[in-house]
Amino acid sequence: MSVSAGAKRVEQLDRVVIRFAGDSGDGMQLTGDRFTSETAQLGNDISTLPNFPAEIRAPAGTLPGVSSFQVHFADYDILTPGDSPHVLVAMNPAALKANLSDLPAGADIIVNTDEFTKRNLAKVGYAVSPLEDGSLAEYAVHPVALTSMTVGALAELGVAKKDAERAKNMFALGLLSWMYSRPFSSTLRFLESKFAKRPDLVAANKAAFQAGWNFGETTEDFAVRYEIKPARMKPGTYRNITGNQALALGLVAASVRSKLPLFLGAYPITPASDILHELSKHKKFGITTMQAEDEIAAIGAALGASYGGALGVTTTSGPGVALKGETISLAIALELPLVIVDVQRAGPSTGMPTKTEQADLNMALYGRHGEAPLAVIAPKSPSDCFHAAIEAARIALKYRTPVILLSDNYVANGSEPWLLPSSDELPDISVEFTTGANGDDGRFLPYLRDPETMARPWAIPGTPGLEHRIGGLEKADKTGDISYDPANHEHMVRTRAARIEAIEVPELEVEDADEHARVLVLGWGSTYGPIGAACRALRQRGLPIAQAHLRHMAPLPANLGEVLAAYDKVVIPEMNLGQLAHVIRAKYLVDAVPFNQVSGLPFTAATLENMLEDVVKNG
Amino acid sequence: MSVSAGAKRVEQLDRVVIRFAGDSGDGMQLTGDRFTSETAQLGNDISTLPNFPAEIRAPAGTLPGVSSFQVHFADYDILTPGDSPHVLVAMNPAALKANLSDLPAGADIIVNTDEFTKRNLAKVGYAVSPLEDGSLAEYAVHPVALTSMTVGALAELGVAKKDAERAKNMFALGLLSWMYSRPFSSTLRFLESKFAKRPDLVAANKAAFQAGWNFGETTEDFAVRYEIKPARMKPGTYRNITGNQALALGLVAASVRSKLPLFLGAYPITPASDILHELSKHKKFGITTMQAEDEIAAIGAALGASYGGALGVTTTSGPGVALKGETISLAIALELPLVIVDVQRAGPSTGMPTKTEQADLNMALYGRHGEAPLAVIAPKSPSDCFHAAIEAARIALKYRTPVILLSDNYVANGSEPWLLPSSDELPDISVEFTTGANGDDGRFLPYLRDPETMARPWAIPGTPGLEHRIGGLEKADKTGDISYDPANHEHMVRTRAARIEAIEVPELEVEDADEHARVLVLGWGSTYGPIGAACRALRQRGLPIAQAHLRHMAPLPANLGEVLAAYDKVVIPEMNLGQLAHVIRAKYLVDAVPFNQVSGLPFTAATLENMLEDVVKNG
Amino acid sequence: MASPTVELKLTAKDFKSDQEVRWCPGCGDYSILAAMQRFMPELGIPRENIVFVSGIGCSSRFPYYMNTYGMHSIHGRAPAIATGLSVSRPDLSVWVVTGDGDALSIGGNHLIHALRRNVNLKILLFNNRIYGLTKGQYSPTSELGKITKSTPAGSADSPFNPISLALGAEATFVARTIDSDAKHLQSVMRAAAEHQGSAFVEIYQNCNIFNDGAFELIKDPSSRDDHLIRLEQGQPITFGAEKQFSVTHPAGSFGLKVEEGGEALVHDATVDDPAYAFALSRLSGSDLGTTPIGVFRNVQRPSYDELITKQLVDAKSQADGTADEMLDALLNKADTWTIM
Amino acid sequence: MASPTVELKLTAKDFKSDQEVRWCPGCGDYSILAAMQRFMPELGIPRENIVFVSGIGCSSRFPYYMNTYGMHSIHGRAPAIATGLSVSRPDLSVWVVTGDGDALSIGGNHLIHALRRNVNLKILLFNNRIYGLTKGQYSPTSELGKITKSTPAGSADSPFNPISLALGAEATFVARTIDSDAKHLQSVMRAAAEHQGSAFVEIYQNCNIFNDGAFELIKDPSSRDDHLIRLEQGQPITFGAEKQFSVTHPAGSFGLKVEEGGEALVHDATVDDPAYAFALSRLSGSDLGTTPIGVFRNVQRPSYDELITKQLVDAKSQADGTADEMLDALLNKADTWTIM
Ligand SMILES: Cc1ncc(C[n+]2csc(CCOP(=O)(O)OP(=O)(O)O)c2C)c(N)n1
Ligand SMILES: Cc1ncc(C[n+]2csc(CCOP(=O)(O)OP(=O)(O)O)c2C)c(N)n1
Ligand code: SF4
Ligand code: SF4
Ligand SMILES: [Mg+2]
Ligand SMILES: [Mg+2]
Repeated sequence: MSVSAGAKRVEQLDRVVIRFAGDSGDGMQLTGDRFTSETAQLGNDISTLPNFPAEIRAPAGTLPGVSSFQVHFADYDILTPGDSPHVLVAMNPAALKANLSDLPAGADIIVNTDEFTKRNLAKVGYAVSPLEDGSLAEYAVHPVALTSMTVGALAELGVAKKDAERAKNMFALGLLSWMYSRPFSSTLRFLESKFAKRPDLVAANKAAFQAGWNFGETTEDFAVRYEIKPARMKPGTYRNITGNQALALGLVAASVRSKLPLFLGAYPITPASDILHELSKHKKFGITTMQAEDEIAAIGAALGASYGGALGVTTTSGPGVALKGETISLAIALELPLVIVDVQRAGPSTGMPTKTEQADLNMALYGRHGEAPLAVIAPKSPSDCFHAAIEAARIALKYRTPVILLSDNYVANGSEPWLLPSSDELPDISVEFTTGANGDDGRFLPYLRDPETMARPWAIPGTPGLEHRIGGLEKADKTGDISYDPANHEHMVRTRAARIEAIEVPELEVEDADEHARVLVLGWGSTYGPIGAACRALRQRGLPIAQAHLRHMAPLPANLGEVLAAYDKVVIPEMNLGQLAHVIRAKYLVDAVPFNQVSGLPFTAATLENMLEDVVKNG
Repeated sequence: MSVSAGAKRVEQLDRVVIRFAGDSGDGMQLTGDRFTSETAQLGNDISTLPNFPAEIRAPAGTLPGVSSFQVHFADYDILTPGDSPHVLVAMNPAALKANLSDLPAGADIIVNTDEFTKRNLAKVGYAVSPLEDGSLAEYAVHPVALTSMTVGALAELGVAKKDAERAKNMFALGLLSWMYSRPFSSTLRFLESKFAKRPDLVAANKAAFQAGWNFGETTEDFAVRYEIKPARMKPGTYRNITGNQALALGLVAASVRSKLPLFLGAYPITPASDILHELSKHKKFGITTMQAEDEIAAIGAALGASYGGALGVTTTSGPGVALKGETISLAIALELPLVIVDVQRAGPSTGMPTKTEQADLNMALYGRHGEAPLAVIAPKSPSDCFHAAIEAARIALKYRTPVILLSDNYVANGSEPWLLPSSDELPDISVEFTTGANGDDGRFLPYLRDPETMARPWAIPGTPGLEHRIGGLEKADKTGDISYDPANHEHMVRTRAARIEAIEVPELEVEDADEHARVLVLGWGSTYGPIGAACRALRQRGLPIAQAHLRHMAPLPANLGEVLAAYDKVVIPEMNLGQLAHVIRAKYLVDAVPFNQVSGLPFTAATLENMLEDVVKNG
Repeated sequence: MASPTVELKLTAKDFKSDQEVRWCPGCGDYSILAAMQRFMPELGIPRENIVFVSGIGCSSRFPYYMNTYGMHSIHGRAPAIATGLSVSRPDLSVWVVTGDGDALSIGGNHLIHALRRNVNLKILLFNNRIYGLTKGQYSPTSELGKITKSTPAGSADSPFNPISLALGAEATFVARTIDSDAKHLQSVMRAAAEHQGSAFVEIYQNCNIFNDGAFELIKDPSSRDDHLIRLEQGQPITFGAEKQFSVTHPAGSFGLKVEEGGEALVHDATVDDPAYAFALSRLSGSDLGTTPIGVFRNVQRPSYDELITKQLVDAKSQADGTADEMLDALLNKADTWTIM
Repeated sequence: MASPTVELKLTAKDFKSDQEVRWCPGCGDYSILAAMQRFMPELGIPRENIVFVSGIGCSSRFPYYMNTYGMHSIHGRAPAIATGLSVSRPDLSVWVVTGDGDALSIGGNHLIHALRRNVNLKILLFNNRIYGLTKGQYSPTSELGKITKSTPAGSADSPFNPISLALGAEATFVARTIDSDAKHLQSVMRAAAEHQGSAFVEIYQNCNIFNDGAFELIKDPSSRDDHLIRLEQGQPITFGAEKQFSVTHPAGSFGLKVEEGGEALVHDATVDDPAYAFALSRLSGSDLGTTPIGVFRNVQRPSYDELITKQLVDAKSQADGTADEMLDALLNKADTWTIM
C-alpha cells in the first residue's frame, strides 16, 4: 500500500477529541480501537470511552442502535476521554441525532451522506434532512458519500457488495488517519491477522482504508491536516488497555506473584463478563475459570477453591453482588481469602446495564447481615485496575479476608496508555500455608491469630495432622469450635472489625500544587480522571484547590482525618447520591459537601470545574 | 382440686424475677408460659424472656441442652424481663451451672436434688456436688427432691413411671404458684385441653401441680409466701403476647384493615418461622401462606402477589434478607408494595441463630446495588410488633414501596401484656387500585405519580384498558417505557430517593421528665425496654436524662435534627457496632456516642444505667 | 386457566404492544412472538386477564411486545414471581417466558419447583443453547466441548436435556417445538394453554448472532425429514421423507430405537408413568440426531393453585362474621384478663 | 477420587472427631455417622485428604464429627462450594452431606448442576422428609397433604422423587440406602466412593422428633420384606420373605410392575440409557409401597474435574518459561510502543 505524503497545510494541535458514531453493525468500536492504536504508536497520551447500545443489535438505523467510541489524545498527559468531541464521525442520521447535543459550536462533523435517505431520516424523526435545513449551521459539516465511495474504490477487487459496504468504516478510519497524521502500519497488520482466512477481505479493507486516506489528501473539503506532538511521558514500554483487560491481567499477575493457582468462579453479566473471557484464555498460568450456574454458585466455588488453597476470585456486577451477600458473610466468618470484583453499572435492579455508576459502595461496605466487615478498594483509571487487582489479592491473602474491588463501567471499558511494569517490579504477595500445630499442647488452633496481621492460619486440606472443621456458626476464639458464649461472640465480633481496621493501607496523598488551597476535593474510584482534569483547569486559572483520591474505602487510610481537618471545605463528587460523603461525615464529623451525578455517564471535567470554581470562590 | 388456704407468713413484694431452667426435655418453656399466664390473671405487669438451646435436643443433662424461661412481674409497669433472677429453679446440675453466674447474692435457688447424681454432675464438670461443697453459701438454696416427690404423689394414679417423672415440671409450677400466690385455674384448664385425649395425663399433671402447691404449704423450708399487687395498668382487656405472635396478628390486621388478601411467601428460618406458622392458621381471613423453595422464591412470590393486588409479605432473618437483595431492588424499581420482615439474629453468617442482635440495620438501609432506598421500621417491644406490622403495611401500600421491618430475637420471643385494641381503633389502611387512564390522551401512564404521596398508580392485571408492562430496566418518567436517557435516570434516581424521604412518619417524641436533661439517649427497636428501665432508675436517683426511641429508621422523623440539637450529648446504645450512630452522625453531624453490646444477649438495664450514669455525671 | 372464556373479537394485532421490537434482525424470537400474537385470540381470554412474566435475556424481552399485562423481572426468578401471581389470582392466565440460561442456569431451582408443584403456569423456554443477551457464553444446553467466549478451550460440562429434567421434576405437561414452524408452535401453545397446571414448553430458537444454525439439522429441508420426529397423540411415531423411519420399543428395553421400517410405537402423551416420556426424551441429545417435537407428556394432577384455592375457600366458608369481627375474635382468642 | 490409595492402618475411631455429637437421642443421623466412620478406613485415603462439606440442617452438622477436614457452610450451597474445592484440588476425596431441604429446596439448583457436570463429589442426601433443624416444617420430599407446622391444612405441593430428579439431571451414579441398615449403608458408600464423578446417594433417615416412623414400612420387620426391594447388580429383582415378589417389565411397557412370581428383571445399573433407572425410580412414590434400595445407576462419563484438569495440563504443557517470564510476555502481547 502506498500513501502519498500530501501537500496540504499542517496545523499543530495540543489535543483532539474524536467520536466515531454509527449503527451497531457499522464497526465503530473497532474503528475507534484502531484509531487509538495508531495514535498510541505516535506517543500521544490517550483516553477512550466506548458507548455500547443496550441491545445486541437494535434495529438498524434507530437511536437505540447507535454505538460510539470517543478518543481523546494530546501532547500532554490527559485524564479523561474528553467532555465534548471536536470531531464527530456520524455514519447515519441516528448517529448524528444521538450525538449532536454533545458537540460544541464549531465542531467538525463528518457525515456519511449515503445513509441520509428519507427512510433513515424518518426512522429517527427527522422530517427534513439536517444536512439541508440549516440546523447544523454552527458546525463545520463535511458531507462524504462514505458508502458509495467505498464501494466504488473496491469495484475492481470483485468483493461482494455487502462486504464492500461493510468496509466503509475503514474508509472513515483512513480519512481520519490522514487528517490527524496517524501511522497506519499497525492497522494494516491488524487487518491481515483479523481476516487471515479471507484474503479478499484483507484486500478490501486495506483498499477502503487507502481510499479514505486518499480522499482526505485530495478533496478540497479537508484543507488542513493536523499534527499532535507526542506527549512527554515517562520512558518505558506502553500499551493501550481497558480496565477490564487490566483487571484480568492484574489477576493473572496476582496469581503469578502469590504463587497460587487462581480459581475464578463467575457468572456472565455486563459489564463484568470480559474479565471471565480474558481469564479463561490463560490456563497455562494454572488458572481455572468456571462459568457457574449463578452468582451464588460462582462465589461458592471460589470460596471452596480458597479453602483448598487457591486464590479464589469471583467477578460480577451489582445484581450479582446482591446475590452473593450470604456467601460473603460466610467467607467473613471463615476468614479465608477471597476477591470479589464488582464492575458497577447503573442501578437499581437491572437498571441500565451498559451505563456507569458508583452506587454499589454502600452495598460493598454494608450489604450483609450481622457485623460483617471486609476490605473495599477501587481503581481510579483503566490501567490502575491492574494494580488494584494485585492489591486486592494482597490484602485478601495476607489478612485472610474477602476483599471487594469496586470497578465500574467507565474504567472497565475506557482505555488509556499503560506503562508496562515488569514482573519483578510487582510485589511479592505470597503467603505461607500453615503446616504444623500452633497450640501449646501440639493441638491445631484454626482461630489462633497471627499477632501482627490478626490473620488466622490457612491450613489447607491435604495437610497431615491439621484436620479441622470450620463453619458459619460463631466460633470460639482460638479453637474455632462452635460457641454460643456471649463474651466470646462479643470478642469475635469486635475482633473481626478490628482486624479489618488494622489492615495496612498506604497513606492518602494530597495533590495541592500551591499548598495554600482551602478546598479539598475528595474522590474515589473512577472519578479520578474528571476530578483531576477539573482541578488542573482551576489551577491553571489561578484558583487553588487540593485533590485527594481514595483507593481504599475500607479500611480508610490512617491519615484521612488529618487530611480532612487541614481544609476549610471538603467536596466529594460521586456518581451516586453521596455514599462516600456519608461515610466521611459519620466517621470524621466533617461537613463534607456531596456533589452527585447519577445519570449513567461519567462526570465531565467541565461540570466539576464549574462546581469547584463556585466552591473555591464562594466557599 | 382443693388447695388449702395456707397459714404461712405473707410478705408483699413489688417485683420478682424468676427463672425456670432445666433440660430441653424438662418442659421449662411450658412451665414458664403457664406461670406467666397465671401471673397475668393477677394483673401484674409482666415481661418474659425464653432462652432456647441451639440444638433440637442436645444430649440430656449437658450445658448446651439447658433451656430456660425468665419471667419478671411487678405491681408497676416494667420494661424488661429483669436483669438477674431473684429465684432460680434448676431442674438439674447443668441448669444450675449454666445460670448461676446471673444470680445476685441472696437469690433463692430451688434445685431438683434427684438429678444431682454423680453422673449428671460429671457431665457438667462438677467434681463435687455444689449442694455439698459450700459453694452456694451466698444463696438461699432449697433442695427439693422434685422428681421422686412427683412420682410419689402420682403413685396411686397408676401412670407409667416415665409419664410421672415428666410431670415434675408441674410440681415445680405448683410450688412456685404457691410461693407467689398465683391463681391456677387457667393452668388446670390448660392441662385439660392440652391432654384432652389422655385423661390419665390430665390427672397426673394436675396431681403433680397440687403436690407442689401442698409441698410449699407444708414444708418448713418455705417460710414465707409472697404477694405482688396488681400493677396499675390502663383499663381494658389484656393478653400476654410474644413479638412473633403479635407480628403475625398485626399482619392479619393489616390485611383486614387494608381489605386486601395477604400473601406470605416465606422460607423457614430461626427465629422468624413462627410468623409463618401462625399466619398459616388464618386462612379464613383469605390469607395465603406459601413455604417457598428458598428466600428468593419467597420474596419473588410475594412480589408477584403484590403485582396482582395482594398485600405481599415475606418473613425471614438476616441470612434470608442477604439473599433477597436483588429482588428487593426489583421491587424498588417496580414501585410495588411489599413488606419484608427481618427477625434479626446474631451474625455474621449462620452466627448464633437463637441469639439476638440489631446488626441488620445497615443491610436494611444499604444492602442492595444501586441507589435503592426503601422504608425501614422497627418495633420496640413484643406487643409493639402488632402495630409495627400495620404501620409497615400502611407505608408499603400508600407509598408503593418495599418496607423492611426489623424485629429481633429478643422482642420476637419475649412476651408482655398487651392491651387489646379493637379492630375499629385500628387505622384504615386501604388504598385504591387504579381503574382508568390517567394520561391526557386517554393513555395509561404507569409511572405518573400521585402529587401528594409520589406513589405511582397500582393498576392490577384484570383491569381492562390499563394493560402495561413493567420491569427492572430504568423506566422513563411517567410512561414507564425503557429509557437509557441520562437526564431521565438522574431524575428517577433522585425521585426514588425523594419519595422515600417524603413518607410521612410521626414526629419523634422525647421522654424528658424534668425537662432539664443535658443527655439524650437515643435507641431504636428492641432496646426500648432496657433503655427505658435504665432511664427510670437514673431519674429515680435524681439524675436527669432524656430518652427518645426511633421507630422509623428510614425515613427518619422530620424533627430528629431538632431533638438532637437540644442536648449536649447524645448516646446511642445498640446491639451492634454502632450502625444507627453512624447514620445519625452522618446526617446531623452530631457527635453521637455509640454504646455497643454484641453478645447475643439484650442489654441489661443495669449495664445501661451504669453507662448512662457515667455520661450524665461526667459528660 | 380458570378465566371464563368469553366471546371476544380479538385479532393478532390486538396483542401487539406499542413498543418497538428490538431483537437482532433474523432472530428466532420474532417468529415465536408472531405465533403467540396469532395464537392469543384463540385463548378467548380478555387481554387484561393475561400476564406475561419473564426473567432476563433476549427472550425475556417478550412481555414488552405483548399488549397484555407483563413483567420483565430479574434473571431466573420469573417462575417464582409468576407462582405468587398465579396462586393469588387464579382468574389470570399467566405465561412465563424464559431462556436456557434464565430457566436452567440461574433459575433452575424455581423451574423445577414450579413443575413439581404443578403451578398453573405456561412456561415457554426459548432454547438457543447460548447466552444471547450477554453476547455469547455457553449455556446449560450447549453441547459438551462448545467453544464460546467463556470457554475458549471448549466447555467441560455436559448439558441438561430440558425435557428429561422437567420429567424428573414431576412435570405434568412437557412439550417441545421450534421457532421456524409457526403452525406447530401454535399447536403446542394451544395444548399448553388447555392444560391445567404447569405446562413446560421447550422452544428451539435460533440465535443468528451467537449460535447461528444450532438447529439447522432439523430445519434445513434437506436434512430435517431424517431427523425431526413429530409426535402426534394416538399416531404411530414415524418420520423420514417417506415416513420410512419408525421409533420402536425393542422388547425388554426401556429405551427407544429408530429403525427403518420397524413397528412404530403409537404415541400416547397421557400415560401416567413418566417413564415413557422420559424414554422419548432420550431419543436425542445435543446432537439432535432424532429429535421429537410435540407433546411428550400431558397428564392431570391437581394444580398447586387449585389445592391452595380450595384450602382458602374451605377456610373462608368457616368465616363467622365480618373481617373486623373475626379479627377481634382472633385477638381475644387467648388467656385474657381485664383491668377495670 | 484421584488420591493414591496408600496402605494405612486407620480404624473407625480415627475418624471420630473430638466434638460431642449433638443430634437428638434416637436420631437416624447417628447410625449414618457410625457407618461412615466404619467405612472410611476402607477408602485407603489419608484423613487429611478427605473433606466433608455440608450445608445447614441437622444432617449438615455431620462434618464436625468426622476427624477429617470439613466445612459446615450455608444453606443449600455445599455442592457449589465443594465443586470449587474438588475441581481445584483433584487430589482430595470430597464428600457432601446434605438434607432434603438443604439439597432439594434451597440448594436444588446447585445439586442438579453438580450432577450434570459430573463433578467428582460423593453427595449424601439425608432424607427425613422434614425440616429437622428448624423444627418441623414440610420439605420437598414430604408427602402431599402432609400436616406440619407450616401446613396446618396439609401441604399442597407434590414431592420430588430425588432419584428421578437426579436421573433427569443426567447423574451418572444414583443410589438409595437407609439409616437402619449399616451393612447396606456401607456397601453403598463403597460403591459411591469407587465411582469417578458425581455419586448421588439418597439415605432414608428417621427424624424421631418431627417425622418419626416415616420409613417404618420398610424398616419394621413385620412389613419390610413386602415393601423393600434390594437391588443387586446382575441379580433378578425379587423381594418378599420368600422372595415371592418379582419386579417385572411387562412387554410394551416403559414402567415396571410388581408381580407375585412373575419373571423378575435382572438388575443392571450400568446400562447407559437412564430410562431403565428412571423406571426403577418410579416403583415407589412417597407411599414407599415398593421401595428399591441399592445402586440404581452407575455409568461412566468423564468428570468435570477430569476435563478441566486436562485442559489445564494441556495448557500448562505449553508453558514457555517461568511464570514471571510468561507474565511479562503476556503483558507485552499487544500493540506496544516505547518512549525513550
Ligand atoms: C443476577 C444476574 N446475573 C446475570 C445477569 C446477566 N444476564 C442477563 S441475561 C443472561 C443470560 C441470557 O441467556 P438466556 O437465558 O439463554 O437468554 P437469551 O438471551 O439467550 O434469550 C445473563 C447471564 C443478570 N442480568 N442478572
Ligand atoms: C439462608 C437460610 N435459610 C434458612 C435457614 C434455616 N434452615 C436451616 S436448616 C433448614 C432446613 C433443614 O432441613 P433439611 O435440609 O431437611 O435438614 P434436616 O435438619 O432435616 O437434617 C432451614 C430452613 C438457614 N439456615 N439459612
Ligand atoms: S443475540 Fe441472539 S437471541 Fe439475542 S436477539 Fe440477537 S439473535 Fe436473538
Ligand atoms: S430434629 Fe430430627 S433430624 Fe434433627 S437431630 Fe433431632 S431427630 Fe435428628
Ligand atoms: Mg439463550
Ligand atoms: Mg430434612
